Amino acid sequence: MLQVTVAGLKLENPLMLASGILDQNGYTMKRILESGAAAVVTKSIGSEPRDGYLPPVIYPIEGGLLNAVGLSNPGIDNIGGEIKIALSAGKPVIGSIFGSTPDEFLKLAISMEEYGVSAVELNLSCPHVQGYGTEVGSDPVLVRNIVKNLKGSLRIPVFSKLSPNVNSVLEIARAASDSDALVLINTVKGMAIDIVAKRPVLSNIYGGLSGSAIKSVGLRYVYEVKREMDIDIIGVGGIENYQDALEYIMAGSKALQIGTALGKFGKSIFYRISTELAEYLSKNNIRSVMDLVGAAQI
Amino acid sequence: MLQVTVAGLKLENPLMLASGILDQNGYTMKRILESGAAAVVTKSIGSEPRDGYLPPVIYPIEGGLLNAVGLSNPGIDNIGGEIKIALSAGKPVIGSIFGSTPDEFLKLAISMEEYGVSAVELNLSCPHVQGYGTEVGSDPVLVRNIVKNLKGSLRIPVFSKLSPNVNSVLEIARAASDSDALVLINTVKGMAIDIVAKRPVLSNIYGGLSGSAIKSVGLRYVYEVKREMDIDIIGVGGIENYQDALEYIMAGSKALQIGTALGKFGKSIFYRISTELAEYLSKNNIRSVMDLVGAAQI
Amino acid sequence: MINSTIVEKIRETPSTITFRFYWEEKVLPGQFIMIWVPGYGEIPMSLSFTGKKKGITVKAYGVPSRKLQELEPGDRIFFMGPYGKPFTESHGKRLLIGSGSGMASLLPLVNQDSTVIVSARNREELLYIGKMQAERVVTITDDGSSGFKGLPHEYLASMDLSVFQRLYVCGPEVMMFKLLPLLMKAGVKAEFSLERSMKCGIGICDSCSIDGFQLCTEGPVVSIEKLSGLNEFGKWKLDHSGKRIEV
Amino acid sequence: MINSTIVEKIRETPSTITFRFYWEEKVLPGQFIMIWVPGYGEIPMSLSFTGKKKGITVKAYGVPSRKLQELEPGDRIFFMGPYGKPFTESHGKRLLIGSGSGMASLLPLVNQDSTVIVSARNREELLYIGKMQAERVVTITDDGSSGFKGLPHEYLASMDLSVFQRLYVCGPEVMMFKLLPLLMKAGVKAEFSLERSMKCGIGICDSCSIDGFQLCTEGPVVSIEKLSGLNEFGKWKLDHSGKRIEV
Ligand SMILES: Cc1cc2nc3c(=O)[nH]c(=O)nc-3n(C[C@H](O)[C@H](O)[C@H](O)COP(=O)(O)OP(=O)(O)OC[C@H]3O[C@@H](n4cnc5c(N)ncnc54)[C@H](O)[C@@H]3O)c2cc1C
Ligand SMILES: Cc1cc2nc3c(=O)[nH]c(=O)nc-3n(C[C@H](O)[C@H](O)[C@H](O)COP(=O)(O)OP(=O)(O)OC[C@H]3O[C@@H](n4cnc5c(N)ncnc54)[C@H](O)[C@@H]3O)c2cc1C
Ligand SMILES: Cc1cc2nc3c(=O)[nH]c(=O)nc-3n(C[C@H](O)[C@H](O)[C@H](O)COP(=O)(O)O)c2cc1C
Ligand SMILES: Cc1cc2nc3c(=O)[nH]c(=O)nc-3n(C[C@H](O)[C@H](O)[C@H](O)COP(=O)(O)O)c2cc1C
Ligand code: FES
Ligand code: FES
Repeated sequence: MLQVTVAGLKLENPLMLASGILDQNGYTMKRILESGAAAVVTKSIGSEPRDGYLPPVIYPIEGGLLNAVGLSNPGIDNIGGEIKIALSAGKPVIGSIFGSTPDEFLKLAISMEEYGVSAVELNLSCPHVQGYGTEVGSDPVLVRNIVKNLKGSLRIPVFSKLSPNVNSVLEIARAASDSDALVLINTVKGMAIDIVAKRPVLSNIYGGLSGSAIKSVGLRYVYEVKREMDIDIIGVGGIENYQDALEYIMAGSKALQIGTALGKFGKSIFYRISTELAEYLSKNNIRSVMDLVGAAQI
Repeated sequence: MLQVTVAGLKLENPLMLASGILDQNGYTMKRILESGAAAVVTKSIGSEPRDGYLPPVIYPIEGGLLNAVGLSNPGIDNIGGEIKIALSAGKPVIGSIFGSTPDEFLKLAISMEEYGVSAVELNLSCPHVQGYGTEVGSDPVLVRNIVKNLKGSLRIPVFSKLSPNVNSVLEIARAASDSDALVLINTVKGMAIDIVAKRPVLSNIYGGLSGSAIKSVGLRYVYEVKREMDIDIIGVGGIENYQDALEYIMAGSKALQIGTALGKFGKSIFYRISTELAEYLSKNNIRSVMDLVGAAQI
Repeated sequence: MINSTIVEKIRETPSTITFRFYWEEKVLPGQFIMIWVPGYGEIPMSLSFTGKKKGITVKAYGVPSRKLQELEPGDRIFFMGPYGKPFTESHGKRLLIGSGSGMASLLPLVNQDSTVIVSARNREELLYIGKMQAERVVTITDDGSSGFKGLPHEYLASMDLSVFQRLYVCGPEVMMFKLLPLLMKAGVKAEFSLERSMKCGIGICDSCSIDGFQLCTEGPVVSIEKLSGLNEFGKWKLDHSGKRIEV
Repeated sequence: MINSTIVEKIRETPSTITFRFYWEEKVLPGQFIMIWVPGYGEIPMSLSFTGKKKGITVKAYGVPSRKLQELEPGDRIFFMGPYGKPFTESHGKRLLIGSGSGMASLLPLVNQDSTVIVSARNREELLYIGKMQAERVVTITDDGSSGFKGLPHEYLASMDLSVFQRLYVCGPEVMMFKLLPLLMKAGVKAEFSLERSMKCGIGICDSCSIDGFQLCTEGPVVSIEKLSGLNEFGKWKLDHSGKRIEV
């Protein structure tokens, strides 16, 4: 009833862990899979180890979080062990990667494939690191080349994760249309100032806004892209309960990712939402959650 | 202590009413001025009367509102009477206008000047009406021409209100740099779905997100533009209390606009925030609120 | 949106239908909800029943109200609310004056101490007649097909209003505008429920404003003292575009 | 951010300083705050005083802790919290074992029924000695400059632990790792306060995780039963980049 197939990938329920939240340590990913997530996406991994920015890198504000972690990651050569630990839970692990060029993305993706991930997710959307993320993901030609290059060389599916911080998400979505799925959305660029210290709180000044504050923005992108394109969509942004999940599904998402809500509700959120979704389906005599995908498209 | 001068305009305090909230009826604007707002901005006015979209046009969600009013307005020929009523409060009224071409903006602005407004605010940013707003405001060449054209022909100052729904706000801000002030930001495009009705709630499907959910986004634009440009900025987006006001001021705003918070707190919000700001200034021995403008720039 | 299932549909008059549905929320007489008719609009409606089993009484005007009337028991209605300030409760004898669908907001105030004046275009459009547990029910019709022929202010001119602790009035603005001088002169305590177009219900859109007051948050119930000070009452309102037009 | 004014600055040892400040919040022993040192970082600190007049005891390591130490009375400190699960309260005799700055989180547990083992590199670095209202205070130094020369687990080998209702341990991970088998064997009730790098305090960033548990929300206090089941304890942690390194 809760099973979905997205980008050819079978998931026991539509809920995955979003990249960057509780997913650098293999044991944590394993525990999240054991807590009911159908899959986890690793923290975005680059070619070299990066310490990221000086804390504060995460700051809670009304309705969500601001983060500028700065793509801290151990580098592709050091992540295999964590993925192995995570895979021991017996569920799909998705490898998130970030790079600057089609070649760099390809190298990272190939390593991920070797580590045994079920799909790669291209981070074309991190809003706060120069040379990566949105800077790459707002250039349609580059995006097209990155995706094409990968699709020719990988056996596993490719997800492209897009940024809301661009003029036209549709343009970028079209450029990434060779992907097996689009992941919508990454964080919205924002900032916070401490009025007593009289300075920005995040050491990077700007960060990405996540959490319920961006739910309506994420929904809008899912809906808009679904309306125009025939491609699998994974919705992400501010999902906290089964109602939010249903909104994203009815907008056009086949699967969902959850990040910030883990801070507020803990890891049991996966179990809670999938139980509630199952109850909703039985109560409404709906055979499969797949039947609701895009139901709100008018 | 609370007096500010923005774009050459003297205001008794930094707080104005934002365009589109409680500002189509002259008596309402008058009452808001009497409740402590230093100025009001009219609803955005176009060349012809427009009914706007079918309701629902405003929908409260967590952390804010979604709206797609659809630029309903009585047309420039019918707004003079309302402005006259508002002006009887003895405080500045700012005329917001929207058009498609430099000439249309100019005609509207000249009428506004004749009606006695203290400044015109160009709506280059409404996210949900085709042919206007963001569609105009994301074209740097058009923006430059609109502003140039006005600056040559008006005696009153020109504010340009920009959209966060563009690739690079800085590019548009630079295009609008002949303005006397920039107003940052308009609403962020979003949507909501009713999962029981299985359809978008707003009749226009998409709407603009306002309220506390977008505060961090507005702050970021104010900060970013202030950092790069030497121009007066009026901050708007999610201001609900004096702390929010200080964040915007320290980011670089000389004046502020308040919209959505009127629904939650009523018209007394102007009086409350200006009283609290005054208390803050005395307590911290700060002579003028102007001394704090941009204080958080590092 | 809040939603509930319609459990009962009652035809009141040729143009008016009452829907009943369960909703736990505490609502007071005079408050209203904004009903969403998906695909056709959103319209304000008073609660004509304010117990746990709530009710609205809908008159057919334009498209949204007509579409609303098409709903059947088992269908869902969608709404937000409750909104607005209620009528002030009072003890002792009360006089209710309701014209047309205006009776809907007064129905929850009807009790055994009430005298109710129900007015309508004609006999068939009189609302709730014979269903009210009131001390006295008076009917007024434009065409004289039932009761007094004329308008409420004409009928009231001959009444002794001093026996009533409080008067409650709801109906077309012209009707209330004509009534106001008479009630002012009589020096009675009275409250009026006003109507303006409403697009938000939460004091944001300005479409319901009268003299700078938002009827959705500061009304729709307005005291006689306040009403008598309003410049726009009975004279001006804004149309959907915001253009000033005569009431 | 929460902020408060430093009202007192006390040099405890050559490397360690206590700051006192008022903060109304109810905080329990073992809980911590994230201190923002504007421009220099953000670091977790246990509350060494948990009454209304709170306190932290800061040891100088890298840049943020050094910059923090430069603050003076009258300056503001910025922080968030409190975070984490506290130590379990207990009645009767308790044994506290604190090494280095680890004593900071144990200080609020000290009472007249406590035996306190304070260990440090040398005599000068022993924390709070002579200030504690404890039944007994034992000192241990690496160099023997005060008390027992050696490490806590060596000293404890000769102690009768059965007299204590509960043990509380905080110090470097290697110290606690060496202590664990001995305490397991003794079969005592014990709690350990663990340390990992922390970037959020709210269970989001994964930098503080050990075996899938987030120390910021599910710790930092961990029971002996739980600790003995952890694969990573005493062996592995992730560096700032997330790279797995030996503890
Ligand atoms: C507080 C209050 C309580 C009321 N209680 C009742 C009651 O109990 N029973 C009853 O029968 N009536 C009641 N009414 C009146 C009722 O709301 C109107 O009769 C109803 O809105 C008319 O519906 P309609 O089908 O004619 O819709 P229309 O008049 O066509 O429009 C309905 C709404 O849609 C909007 N709208 C329509 N077209 C446009 C457009 N092109 N652009 C922008 N906006 C548009 C308007 O804002 C209007 O409010 C009440 C009104 C108020 C203010
Ligand atoms: C729960 C808990 C309680 C503690 N209580 C106390 C106490 O009471 N007293 C005490 O003295 N110590 C305490 N500590 C230890 C204390 O937090 C560390 O000693 C302190 O963080 C070290 O500070 P530092 O100056 O060496 O900073 P660093 O080690 O240089 O860094 C401090 C923090 O900044 C981050 N960081 C630094 N550089 C980078 C970079 N390049 N990229 C990404 N991140 C970076 C790290 O996440 C680290 O947490 C406690 C630790 C924990 C976990
Ligand atoms: C602390 C933090 C770190 C993140 N790191 C990454 C990342 O490395 N790669 C990525 O693609 N997205 C990253 N994101 C974005 C999330 O995956 C997700 O798109 C976003 O937070 C919206 O979902 P949410 O509201 O459920 O958190 C991060 C988000 C947060 C809060
Ligand atoms: C109901 C509504 C209508 C609006 N109409 C306009 C408008 O006509 N012109 C305009 O420039 N901005 C309009 N806005 C945007 C506001 O002026 C403001 O930029 C935005 O709401 C953010 O501020 P806030 O969070 O304080 O509401 C509207 C906002 C709302 C909520
Ligand atoms: S209905 Fe919008 S202000 Fe009253
Ligand atoms: S400090 Fe971030 S998860 Fe614990």
